[in-house]
This record gives sequence, structure tokens and C-alpha cells, in this order.
Amino acid sequence: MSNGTEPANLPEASQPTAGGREYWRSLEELAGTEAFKALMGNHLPRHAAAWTSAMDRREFLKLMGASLALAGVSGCLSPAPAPPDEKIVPYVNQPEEIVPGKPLYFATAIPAEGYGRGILVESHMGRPTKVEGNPQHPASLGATDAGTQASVLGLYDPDRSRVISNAGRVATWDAFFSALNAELESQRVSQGAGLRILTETVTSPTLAAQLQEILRIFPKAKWHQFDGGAGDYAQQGARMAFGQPLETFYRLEDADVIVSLDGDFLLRSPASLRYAREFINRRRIPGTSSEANRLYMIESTFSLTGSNADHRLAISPSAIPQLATTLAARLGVQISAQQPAISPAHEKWLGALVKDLQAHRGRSAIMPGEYQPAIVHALAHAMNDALGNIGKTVFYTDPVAVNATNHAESLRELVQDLEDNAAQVLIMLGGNPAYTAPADVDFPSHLVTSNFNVHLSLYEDETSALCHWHIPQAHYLESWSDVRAYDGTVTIMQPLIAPLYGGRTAHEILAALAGQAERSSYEIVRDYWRGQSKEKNFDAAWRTALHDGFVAGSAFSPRNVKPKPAAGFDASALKERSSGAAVKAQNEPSIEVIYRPDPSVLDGRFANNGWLQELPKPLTKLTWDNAVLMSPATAAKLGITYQVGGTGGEHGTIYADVVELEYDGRRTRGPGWIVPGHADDCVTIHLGYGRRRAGRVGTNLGFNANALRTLDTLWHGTSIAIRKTGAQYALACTQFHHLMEGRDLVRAGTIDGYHKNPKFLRERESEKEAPATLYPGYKYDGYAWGMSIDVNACIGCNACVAACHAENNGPVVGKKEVLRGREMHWIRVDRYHRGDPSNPETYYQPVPCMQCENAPCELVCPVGATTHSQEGLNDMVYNRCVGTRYCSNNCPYKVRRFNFFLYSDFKTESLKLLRNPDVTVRSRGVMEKCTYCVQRINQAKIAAEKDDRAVHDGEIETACQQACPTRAIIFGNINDPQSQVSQLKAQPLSYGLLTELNTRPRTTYQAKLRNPNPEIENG
Amino acid sequence: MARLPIYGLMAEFDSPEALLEAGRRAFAEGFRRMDAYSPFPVDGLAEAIGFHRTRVPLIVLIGGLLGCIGGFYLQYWVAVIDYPINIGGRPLNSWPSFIPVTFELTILLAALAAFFGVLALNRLPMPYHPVFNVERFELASRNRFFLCIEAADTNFELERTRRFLDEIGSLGTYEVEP
Amino acid sequence: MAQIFHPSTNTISRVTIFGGLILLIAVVTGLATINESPYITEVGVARTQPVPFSHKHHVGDDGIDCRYCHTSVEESSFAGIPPTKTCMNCHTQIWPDSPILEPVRESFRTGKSIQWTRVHNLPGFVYFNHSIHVHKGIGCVTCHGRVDRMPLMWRENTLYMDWCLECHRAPERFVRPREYVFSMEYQAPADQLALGQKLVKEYRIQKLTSCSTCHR
Amino acid sequence: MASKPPDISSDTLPVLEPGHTFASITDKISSIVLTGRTPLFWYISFGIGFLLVLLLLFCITAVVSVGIGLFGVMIPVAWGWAIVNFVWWIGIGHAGTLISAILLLLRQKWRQSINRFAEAMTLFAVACAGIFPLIHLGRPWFAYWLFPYPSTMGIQPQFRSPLVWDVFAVSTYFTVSLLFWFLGLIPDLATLRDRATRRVPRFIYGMLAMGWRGSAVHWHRYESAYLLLAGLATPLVVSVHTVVSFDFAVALVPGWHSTIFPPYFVAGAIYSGFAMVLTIAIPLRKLYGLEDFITLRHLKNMAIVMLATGMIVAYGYLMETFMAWYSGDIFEKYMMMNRMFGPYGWLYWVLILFNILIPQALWVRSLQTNPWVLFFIAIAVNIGMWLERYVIVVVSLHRDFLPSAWGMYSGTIFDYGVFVGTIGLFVALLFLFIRLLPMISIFEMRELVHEEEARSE
Repeated sequence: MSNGTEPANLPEASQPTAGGREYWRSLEELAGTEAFKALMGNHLPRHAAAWTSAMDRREFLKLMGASLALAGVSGCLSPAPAPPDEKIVPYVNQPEEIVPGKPLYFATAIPAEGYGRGILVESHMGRPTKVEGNPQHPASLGATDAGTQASVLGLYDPDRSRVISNAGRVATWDAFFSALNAELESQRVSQGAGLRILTETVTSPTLAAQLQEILRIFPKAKWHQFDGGAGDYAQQGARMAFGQPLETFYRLEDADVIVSLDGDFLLRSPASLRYAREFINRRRIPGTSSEANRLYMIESTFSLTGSNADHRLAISPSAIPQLATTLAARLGVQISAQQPAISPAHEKWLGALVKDLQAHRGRSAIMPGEYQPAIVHALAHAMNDALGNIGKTVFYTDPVAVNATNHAESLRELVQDLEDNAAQVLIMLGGNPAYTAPADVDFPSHLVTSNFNVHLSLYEDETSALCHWHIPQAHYLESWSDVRAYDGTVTIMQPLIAPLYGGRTAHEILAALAGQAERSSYEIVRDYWRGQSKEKNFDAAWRTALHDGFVAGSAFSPRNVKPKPAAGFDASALKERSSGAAVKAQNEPSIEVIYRPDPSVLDGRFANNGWLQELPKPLTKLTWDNAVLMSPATAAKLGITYQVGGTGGEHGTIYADVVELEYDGRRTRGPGWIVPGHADDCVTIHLGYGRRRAGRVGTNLGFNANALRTLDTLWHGTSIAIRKTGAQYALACTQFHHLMEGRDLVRAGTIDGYHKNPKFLRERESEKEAPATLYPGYKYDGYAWGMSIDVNACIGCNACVAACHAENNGPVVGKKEVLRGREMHWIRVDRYHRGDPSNPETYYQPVPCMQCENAPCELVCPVGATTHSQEGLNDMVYNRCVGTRYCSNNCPYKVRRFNFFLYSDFKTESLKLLRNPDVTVRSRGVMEKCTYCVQRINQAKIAAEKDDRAVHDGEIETACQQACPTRAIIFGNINDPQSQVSQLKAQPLSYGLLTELNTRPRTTYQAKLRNPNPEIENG
Repeated sequence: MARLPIYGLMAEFDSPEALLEAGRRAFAEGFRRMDAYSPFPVDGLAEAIGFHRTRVPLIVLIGGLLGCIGGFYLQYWVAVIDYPINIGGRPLNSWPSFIPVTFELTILLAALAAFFGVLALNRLPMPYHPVFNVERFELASRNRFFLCIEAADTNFELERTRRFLDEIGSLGTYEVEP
Repeated sequence: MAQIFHPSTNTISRVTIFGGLILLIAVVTGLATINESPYITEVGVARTQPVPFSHKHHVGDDGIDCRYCHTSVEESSFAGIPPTKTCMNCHTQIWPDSPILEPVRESFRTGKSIQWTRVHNLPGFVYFNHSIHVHKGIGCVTCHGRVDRMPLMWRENTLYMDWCLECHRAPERFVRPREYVFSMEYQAPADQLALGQKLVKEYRIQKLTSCSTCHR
Repeated sequence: MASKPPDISSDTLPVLEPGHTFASITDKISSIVLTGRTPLFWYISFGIGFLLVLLLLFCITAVVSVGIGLFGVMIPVAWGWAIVNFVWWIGIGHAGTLISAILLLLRQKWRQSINRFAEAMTLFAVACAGIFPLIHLGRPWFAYWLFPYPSTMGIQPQFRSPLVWDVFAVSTYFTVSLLFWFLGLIPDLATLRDRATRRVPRFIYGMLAMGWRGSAVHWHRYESAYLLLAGLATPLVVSVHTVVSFDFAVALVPGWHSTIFPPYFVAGAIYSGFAMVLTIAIPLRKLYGLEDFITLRHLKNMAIVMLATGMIVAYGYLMETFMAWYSGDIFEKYMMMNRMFGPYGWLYWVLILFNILIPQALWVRSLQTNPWVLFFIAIAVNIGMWLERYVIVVVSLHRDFLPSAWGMYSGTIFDYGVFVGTIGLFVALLFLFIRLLPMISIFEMRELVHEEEARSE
């Protein structure tokens, strides 16, 4: 390298770790300590300009145009011809670490509803483009969920707020700080009696310390938390059972029998990625010697976890606590509460369950759902105790959330104070209470009463609109911070890019409150940890922490606790619920209502994220909307029907009956949607829709469920009135048809059946002899890429879909196009139901391009735009495609997607930065499809060729494979008999989709194996 | 040869039969450089005035063969020689798939050969021709039939030929300006 | 009936017919030639640059190695355009105040990049990787020509797909020993094919003509 | 139609009403073109056609500049109206060449008064058809990639694809039909040249006639070339719809992947072709008073051809259904059930009604010579054949192998616009042709008169 005056070379730490692609660095390593000190010394010699801090990385933003112009950085099938003489713009000072055209990987964490998940972020020339899981982080294990994948889009979202606004007028940071200080002065006098701080769930040690500091300065100030209130019941339950707040987590790899009381732990839990992995690891057959686990689910709404259960009991929400009580009693828990009678059907089910549990003492787990009342949590703890699971499969630690309070109560107090005008100065750090708070507290009208309020947020949203001051927040990929995972593990979050829109972090705002406005969050976080550190060489420790993506040994150690005798439990909640049931008993038809965060946009925080809006929600496969979910029986009772649209139809438009919902005097309207397997006499409504100020994407989609909710019944209401309005509403559903029509697309059996006869799948005629062919067939010497997808492991979480979209520059087409059946996902998760519609079996089948060896699509392409590569890939050449769409017609799997319009955004600058430079951005009129992430294959091959070796197994991971929480997708070289994929394909459970067509797909599947309890199954 | 004062003599008839007869007589008389004109094809007329075989079919055959061989080789070259690439696992030379285009090209070239062949042989286009100088000739495309003996013919001799034409029942004999 | 046409029309009509044919052929071939001509391909057209940087001088006369400026050519897809810093390494001492170099100094002062005009420009949907070609023994000269003889940079080859294919189909015709990759003077031996086949084996060079080799 | 009640035993039905001479025929037909006065209905019909052409141009511009998404196509139904219309028009384009070529080879006298405009119809129909595959490309401006030419990409068309076959088949068919038609026109152009009184028409017709002078030697070569062209056109006409049917038969979509397609597509093409000839001939002979030339004999014969081909088509439907059941293939079975009773089921039954049931009326001999009945049936068949293609293209695609990918398709305003537009184009061209060129082959009619005379003597 030429510039000798650059900072010192890298420490050794920054070597590629096993797995090839996981190759990331800490910013500090990049800096080299001298330059770093120089920076801290606030003296920056012009030519010592490595990107040592956010400040310098701002340079990259200036150069972004440059990096786009750099060769190969933006692959695109331009709609317009390239400019005659394109400019090429080099750096003035090239940062030591930047090798133009090569990505770098940095470790940080995403705060998912407060809880951290370790991630690695791919950065091209200083622009983060893709998020992967951090294999070494306990809450990630290398996997990610859809939301994490889509968070990069959130970073570049052009609708993010860019300016400080004061009562709607644009202002400056200085103006803000001076205004703030003025207010604080007056507060000092009253020791902050009028100062209120509202945060979401806080797990950040630094933030916590800062808040403590502020409460020290302003003793009378109050810190409120409101994050939807998902954690409240669990906290109450813990207090009820242990007399103290405790965090519960489970070690599912040791659990043979899992009972979930309405807990959607595979999707909605800070540890869901880990749980999914552990849960599935016990079901991989063959491969595990230990016996497969069995999941019993008791729930009302049809959750993702429920759809993966071996046995599922769909009962109305008010009945769950009662059933829990009975179950507890059967398991020998002493309780005062009277035991309600249960139906014989349930009786039998419960009997079998109890037997199963008793047979697996210490190897089972009872998991209460976060939305179940405290009593259920308490009972679960008691049951786990009774079964001797505590310390084996169930663990308790100190709460990860700092100062864990009851959010509902906290919000109530705040509103009260606002009403009494006790709260004069309100600082809101993130969150969007004006939208998320239940209607009955009427937060908006109270908010405006305070005489000084500030809202720090990514968007100028509903809350900002009501505030005196809105200040833009830095995205987590722009921020220095720290966060704890479900088990307390701390990750130091490092920014990947300077704040695009000049946002600031909560740390910086709190620092300002403490009168240190000049401190950067980098200093704040680092100084905090310097203070904590016992290391003699803090810098080294700090660098290691950043490099690894977590602070070693920061996890909480499990507490050795024992629940109080259950008799002491306050069963009032139980009564309340039962009374709900009672109410229901007398005035039929009264329907219960369940509120849940939307699987994609959660409580609305991701409402403006097009990727997530267009992501077909698990089970319903709806996009761009929420709906009133109900069982077929309930729908029939209410006369709710649907009509398949003449355009799009099952793959696009469904006209649903609009219903009017009335709860507690408040009304709203939404489309009714029939979900097989939903419990009768109750409906589920997803939150996060009906946003009024979300941005160009998310505004005015769906309907707002918060308009119905009350603070007491955050997640469940006992009697809601539903009326059919007669109107219809077009919902965009990507897969309405849920039957397999007797075609064996997903092959399934039971684990017992498998053990009896492992080859049971192969006993079909078509499988026996090899498909006849006239053609000699091609030899693939060298690599032959193939994929194996384990239907048994797929939980249907959509992570692969989002990951694929992010990796391959997938466009967002919008609801109108989805209605026509034109969504652009290269991989889709097909959902099929089987059996009794009131409680069906569910199967998920991810369908990417099968890369057929006798590809029907190639044969019919008139211009040879899709051909076969020497490694057996079914190449798609966008720039050769003329768009006859014949290939799509002839694709039996219908995995090809077409750019009917100019879907890719060639205009918005910020979105250009998001692009993966190694994948062509498709223009109008061309076909596209899954390529097995050929860009990754080529990179790996080139890397291997350069050090004259072969690509080793596992070196190449496709985007879908990398994201998958359960490792259901395995990719590799099928010419190498030792490779994981070859071995999977050799297994008796392996089968191909539609092989009778002699397409000879390279992608094959592993059959689904359920593990039913014979007692229930054969009843 | 020196430019003749006239192109030839033209006799008019009112029926194809008459023309046919006249043609035969003229041929028997030893006239060779002559031509008969009729509003529609009259069987045997060409033979009558001594024209027997046409080369059109041969031309068409050649065209057809060119199309056939060229057509197949084009596809073979593209698929096997120029850029051999695996298409849906089919062999490079998947000749069955090459048949339709081969066939179409055969027909195409044969047809083109036929069309342009006949034009060429007939020396068309020829918008100007002496026979048009005869006023009555416009009826050759209506209901009249003409026989024209060219002055270039060796035994053409104006008066004698005129008499001969009148004998064989010409309804009117006209001199054709060159 | 009177003649409609003058005798000359016969000739005219024939001339038009054959003339038309000839014209058609002329136009088609003409377009083809234009498409291959420097007008479109920019082959051999020296591009003006903000600073009249001479490869001839730096490479030919000073004998600076390609990699001194194009640092990432061996490790990345992109060979790298030198940062202003690289120029200043020498030009703080040599010609420190030559007016020609003012743009360079200005860039260095202001931190604004120099906007070079791009000479070798592939379409966005083509993915070319320098490092692997260099590693497999394809000389700089093979594609970029005798840079050491170019006062101003120009494009030596069309960069058309069929040009790429020439080598991808028969690498043995172009490959050279690794140690000569960066050499300007290297001359292919008379028995290039023999050598080529040897090197192809030795360097494990594959004939990559799959679409996804370059298009993704 | 003639005033006297027609005697319907075909041998007594003349192909040409008696009393015509070379002269009368020549004058009658050429007068239609050369007369100064253009009838009002011509202006009306042409006007309507022209307006629709404007609509066509608008729709095409929109689709090409905004995107193919303006059409209703989606996944799984990636081919829609455009392809349906393409196949429909190509089918219609079959009668012309068939009538002139095959009937010529079979020495059918009755062809002579209808072949000319039947051929013209072919050309215009194929022209309309040709528009669709082009504008229905995602990137029409690259359509030339379907032709082999020396390119700097070093890559050529993929000749295994039926679409390439299509390109060659359709363009060949158009070229050959054009040559055939023009060759037939040359002598008549000469006639017009000689009849024309004003300078400009005389000059133009003269140019087009290329100096044809009816020389015996020319006639001799002319006839052999004409015969050869007919011989070439005959297999061609069969091949074209065979190739079109390959677009479907070669694919593996249930409802497409079937060996019976070529024969029954060709039959269907002839069926719809004759229907269209009748649809045009019946009004025209009335409007221009050509009952003497296009006699009931012609109508009767065409009716019989329709009946015959209609039965072949019916057999085709029957076979598809049978094979679906007999093959035992669940996809085929489902496809057929879905075709009959699925969401698009009603279309299937309407098409059966129009294509199979209504035409059965032609068994009744008296109806075979009733122009108005024939006209109605012809219209029915035109619609029926369009529906047939819709059922084949759309209904097969919308539910194929994976239920997860099933969807529903419907056309958009642009689909309708383009279709109606091409009909307009067809009408406009047809009326231009009628106005500017002899719609009946004059010299062949003279031949006919001659033969009739010969017969009567």
C-alpha cells in the first residue's frame, strides 16, 4: 500500500474465521490505536485519515456517489443507456482497510423490542447492505429473522425524518438544546418534579446508567416505560410465584415434552431463534440418537408455533387459564382456585398429556405465553417445579430489562400525571405511544397538555406530530450503544455508517439532559464500559468485544429459586377471565377478542418497511393488511364469507366481508378472514396497522386495532360485538388455496412410522425406477451445486424470504401488483393444511428455483436467456431476456418472477446505497428467479481458485440458508459424496418435487415427520 | 441488326380458338419470332407458337434445396459449433427440434425462387413494350386476342405477312410501332 | 392504346430493383461496420482527463509497476484507481508546483476527489474480476494493450462479449506465465499454443462459457 | 341472393350465373375499383375501421412505453389475451391460402370467385396476428434477437424454442401468401391499367402490372409458377398452425402437453378461416351485387367444409377429454374437470355451444344455402374459436401443478383495446383492398366463362 503515513497495521485478530464468509472486524482494529488516540486528542492530521470513527465514516457518505461509480459496485440492468463518458471517482485518501470491490463484515446487534440479537453486517465501500446472524451470539446462532433482514431497508428508508422540527417548523440542534436547557433550569429548582422520561424496554446498561444519573440529578423526576406491555404478565407471574421479577428461559434441547400455553416461542420471543434451533435439533430424523421431542400447544389464535405442534388444542382465551389450572392440579400442584369442569374431549387429551409429562419429569418444559395472565405464568412455574424441570430445562435469571416495571401501570401513571399537570417536561426516547397506547387512555390528548415535550424517533410519526419538538433518531446501524440478549449477554453496538439524516442516539439526548450535550454516544458507551471493566488492558478487551460481537461472560448466571406454594397465588386474574367466560355464557353470541402484534410489522414500528409489508404473513399469507382472523365455524355463525377475485384470485385478490367491531363503546371496521384452526367464538386482530403518519409506504394500510383496546385488556377482551357490514374489501393474499388436492407435494409420516420402515416414502411406483429418458444427459465434472430443504425443520418463519429479497435486490411491487399476483419473491414458503379444518395439520414448504437438470424453462426460451451452467445451475441472464414469459408458463413450480413494470427503484438515491453490488438490479420487462445466490458461489470459487484449492463444503451458504433459524436449508456440491447436502440427499426421507415430470430438480426435500402421542392419535 | 421501321404486325381475333388456330397456321407458315396475347391463359397456345418447356420448376427445386440444407446447417452451427451450451439437458444437436425451421426455410426459398424466377424469365418488369402502341391492344386484357409477328422474323415481309394474317381470319391487322 | 410509359422506364425499373437490393446490403454492412468502429467501441480513442496523466511516462519511462497505483488488482474484482494521496507521495517532491498538477494538489487540499473519465467501462450487468484473471496468468497487456506506449489512456479492445469469448473459449491462446503478467515487454513465444496448453493445465484454467460466469 | 327459390342440388347450382361474357365480367369487376363514386357504406365501414386503428396505436404506445403490466398477465397466467388473439387471427389467416392453393390443386372451379379476397383476408389476418407476439414481449425493442444475425454478443437464437419456430413459420407464411397473392394480381392489374381512364391510376396500376401483356409464353411460365406456389403453400398452410400448436404441445402444462394438438389446431384454423370468409363474403356480395359471381354454390361448399372441419374439432375436444381420463394422470384429470366445472367452466360450455352445437344446423341442406343462417353460424364459430383459444391458454395455465401457485386471470382495458384495434385494422385494410384492387380474380373468371361456354356447347 502506498500511503506510508497511514496508521499502523491491523492486529492479528482480524483473520477470516471458520466458515469463510464470516469475516468481520471491529472498527477499532480498522483504526489502529495510534490514529485512534490521535482522534481522541481531537487532532486529526489531514493525511492520517483511516475511518476511525463515525465522523470519518461520514466521508464515505460524501463519496457514496464515488463508490457507486466504482467498477462493479452497482450492477444494474439500466433502464436508460449509460452516460457516454462515465466519471470514475477515487478516494482522496484511501482508508487502509478498504479494498475497492471487497465487502467487510462488522459485528453488532439489533435491539429487537429491547432485547439484543447478535448480527454481522456486510459493508460495501462503507455502505451496510446485508445483515447476517452472528454464529457466536447466543440469541442468534448465526440465524436472523425477517425483521432483522429488513432492518437495512429501514436504515435507508427515504421517509425517515431528516430534520429537527419545533412545532412543525424546521429547527437546529442548537435551538433544541438551548430550549431544552431552559426547561431543565426550571426543573432543577423543583428537583425535576415535572420531568418525565418515557422509554421503551431498556436493556442497555449504558442507557440504564445514564437514566440513574439523571434521576440522581433530578430526584423527583420519573422514568416511565411503555413498549406495548408485552412483558407485563410474565413479570407479574414471576412476582406471584417467586415474589420477585425474574427472567425465564428454557433449554429446549433437553426437553422431550414441551407444553406451550399459548406461547408462540418460535416467533415471538427474545430467544425465538435459539428456541427454534433447539426445538428442531431434537426433531432431525435421522441424525439424532436421542428421542424426538413432542410439542403440545394450547392456544386460541393459530400461531406459528401452534402450526408446528404435534398436538394442538384450540380453545377460547378465557378457557386457557382454567385448563392451565386443571393441568397444574393433575400434575400435583396444590391450588386454592376451584377446578372448573372440562369437556370429555379435553379430558382425554389432557389425560394423555399429563401421562406424557409424568413420564418425562425433568425432561419436559411448560412454556406460558407472554400474553397469558400472570396466574398462568405462575402456574407454569409451579408445574415446572412439580415436574422437576427447574435447573434442567427451565432457568431463571435476574430480569434482563432494566428496572422492569409494569408498562401498562407505568403508562397509566404518566397519563395521570399529565392530566394533573404534574408532568410538565416529557422526553420520549423512541416509541410511538400516540399510536400504540390503547384508546381508552387517550394518550394524544393528554400529551398535548404538557408544556414541553420532545420525541426522539426514526420517523416523524403520530407522536412527533403532537410534540413541541421532534428530533431525528439514529438508526441502530448508525449508533454506538449496547444491548442485552435474552440471557443477559451484552453486545456493544457499533455503527456501520454515519447517521444518514443526522440523527442522534438516546445516549446523546440523555447526556444532554445531564448537561453534557457535547458527548458523543461513542464516548458515553466506551467510558461506561471502561468504568465497568476489571481488565488491565481495557482497549484490548474492548476491541475483542467489538470483534466478537458480544462481551464474553456477560450473561446472567441462572438463579437457584423455587416457587412459593401455588395455594398462595392470587387467582383473581383467573376469576376475571372465568367471569369473562361467564359473561359469554349468558349473552350469546358474545365473542372474545385477541390482540397480537403483527407477525411482520409488529406493533407498527416496521409499518414503513416495504419488504416486511410485502412479506406474506405465516399461515394467512396476507400482505399489506391486517384482518379480523376467525375460525370457519365462527365465520359461519357471523355469516362472514369471502369471494375469490377474478383477477389474481387465489394468488392475489380475495374479497373479504368487512365487519364492524365494537368493544367498550369504541368501533372500527376491518375485513374478516377465515383461518382454519383458529379457536371458535373468538377473533384475533393484529396490531401495527391503521397508521396515519408512518411514511409513504405504511400510512393508511389496514385498520387500527388500538382504537379498540383498553389498558386493562391489552391482549384479550372478553366480549366484542361483531357485525357484518355488507361491504367487501380486497385483500392481497399470495396463497389462498391451502389444500394439496391429493398431490404428494409435501410428503409426511410419523417418527414411529419412520423407525418401523425408514423407506416408507420410496414405496411409490414413480420412485422405484429411474425416470426414463431418450437423452444421454450431461456430465457435471467439477462442482455440481444442489440443495436439500428439510420440510421437517421448516417452521414457516419467512426469514429465508426476507433474506433472499435483501441479498438479491428484490423490488417492492406494492399492494396493487400483489393483488394481481405479481409479487417478486424468489423463494416462497408454501403453506398447506390437511385434515379437520377446525384443527388442521399444517405443512410449510419453501420453494425456490429447483434448478432442474432437464429445465423446462430453458427449452422454450427463444433467445437462450436461461441456460444451463457447467455446474448445473439454471442460469438466468437478465440482459438477454426479451420477456416472452414462456419460461414461467413452462415452469411447473412457478418460481419465476417477471418485471411487469419498472419495479426496481432507479431514482431514490438512498435506496441505491442499499443495493447488493454483486447482483444485477433488474429492469422492466425481464424475467428473474432464484440463482442459488450465484454471486456468492462465484466469489467463493474465485477465492478458492486464488489460493489453488477446491471450495470446501459449507464455504458457500445461500442467503436463505444463512438466515434460516433451523438450518432447514442446506446447499453444497453434490459431486462430493462427503458434502452435507449429498448425505442428506442419500437419506431415505429425501424426495424431489414433481419428479414424475422428469425435470430432475437439483433442489430436493426431506419429508415431514410428526411425532404424535399414540394415545391421542389413535383415539 | 439495323433498327427496323416497325416492330411487327398484329392481328386481332375474337376468340381463343381463333387465336389458337392462327398461331398454329403461322407456325406452320414458318414464322418463329411471334407472340400471342390473350386476356387469360389459353391451353396449348404457347406450344402452338413453338414454345415448349419452361425452366421455372428447376429454379424452384434449387431454391428449395438451398433453403433446406442452409436452414438445417444454420441451426446446427448455432447449437453445436458456434456456442455449444446445455439447454435443458438436451443434446447439442437436437435435430428433431430443428425440423420446423428447416421446413419453413425450404418453403420460403422455394417460393421466392418461383416468384422472382418467373419475373426474370418473363423479362418483367417491362412497363414499355411496342405492342402497347396498338390502340386496340388494350382489349387484350378484356375480350380480344392478338397474334403479333415480329419484323425481326426472317421470313417477315410486310405486305405478304399482312395478307397471310388477313387470310387466317384476322379481324383487323395493325402495324406495331417500334 | 397509347403507351403509358417511356421506353426508358424499362431500364429505370430494373435499375431501381437491383439498386434497391444493393442499397439494402450496403446499409446493413454499413451499420455493422459502424458498430465495430471506434465511434461506438472507443477503441484507440484517447480520452481527455482532468489531469493529462501519461501512462507512457509513468510506466514506460519511470517503469513504475502497475500495482503501485492499481493496488487491489490482485485481491479484488476492481483493480483500483489510485487515491490522490498516491500521486502526492511523489509529487510533493517531484514537480511540486507544476501547473499541470494543480488539480491533484487542489484535490488533496480540499479533499474533493479528482473526477477521472472512465476508459474501460463494462455494462452494469457484467461482472468482471481482475484478481482471478491476474492469478490465472492473463497479462495486463492482453486486454489493456501496451499501456506504456499510451500518453493518454485509450481502450485497446472492444470489450464486446464475443471478444471476451475468444479467450474464455481458448485460454491457451492468451495465457502467459504468472511472472510476466505485469510485464509490458513480454512477447508470446512462437509455440504459444504448446506453452498455453501447459499453463492451462498448470494453473487449472477452466473454459468458463456459462452465462453466470459473468452475468448474475 | 337470387330472387327465385334456389334449387339446392349442388350440381345444378352454378358457380357463375349464366349470361356473362369476357367483357361483362371484366367491366363489372373492374368498375368497382375504377368508378369515381365510392358508396357511402364504404366510407362508414372504413371510417370505423380507421378509428379503431387509432385506438390500436394508442394502446400499443401505452404498453410499450409503460410496460406489459398494463395487460392482465400475471404469474401463473403469463400469457393472456394477446396470445389468444394471435392464435385466433393466425387461424383465420388459414382459409385464404387454403382456398386458393388446395382448391387450385384439386381443380375446384368454385374457388375462383372467392380466392382473391380470401387471400387478401389471409394477409390482413396474419398482419393483425403478427402484432401480438411482438407487443406482448417484455422488451419489444429487442425482438430482433429472435432472428439469427451476426452479433457482437456471439450468441444466437435458441432454435429448440417453439417461439423461434413461430417466428420463422409466421414470417414465411406471410411472405409466401403475399407473393402468391401478388402473382395472382399481376394480370388483373394489367386489366385495370388498360381500363383506367385517369392518368394517376393508370400510372400506378401500370407500374404494379410491370408491363404484363398477356403473352402466351408468359402465361405458360406464369401458370407453372402459380401451380408450384400453390403446391408449396399447401404444406406451408398446414405447417403454420402445427407450429403454433407446438407452442403449447411442446410445453408440459396440463391441457397443453398433448399430441393431438397439431391436427386439431389445423382443423380449427380452417374452420375459423372459412367462418371468416363467410362473414365477409355474405355482406359483400350483397353490397356490391356480386351474387352472380359469389353464388349459393360457393356458400354451400364453404358451409360443407365448415361442417367437416367442425366435426374434426369436435373430435379433438372429445379426445382431449378421453385422454385426460384414460391417461390416469392426476394433473390432466384435474385440468379437464377444472376446464369444465372450474371458475372458467362457463366459457367451456359456451364454446361447445358455439363451435359444436350451433354448426350442426348445417346438416340441414336448405340451411346450407341460406345466407343469413350461414352468416349467423359463421359469427358463432368466430366467437367459439376465440373462446377455444382462451380456454386452452388461460384456463390451462391458471391451475397447473402446485396448488400454492394457482391464480385467476382477467384481461384489462388494454387487452380489449388492442384486440378491437386489430379488428379495426383488419376492416380498414379489407375495405382499402376492395376499393383499390379487384376483389375477384378477373382473368380467372374469364377462364371460367370460357369453360362454361365450352361446357354449354
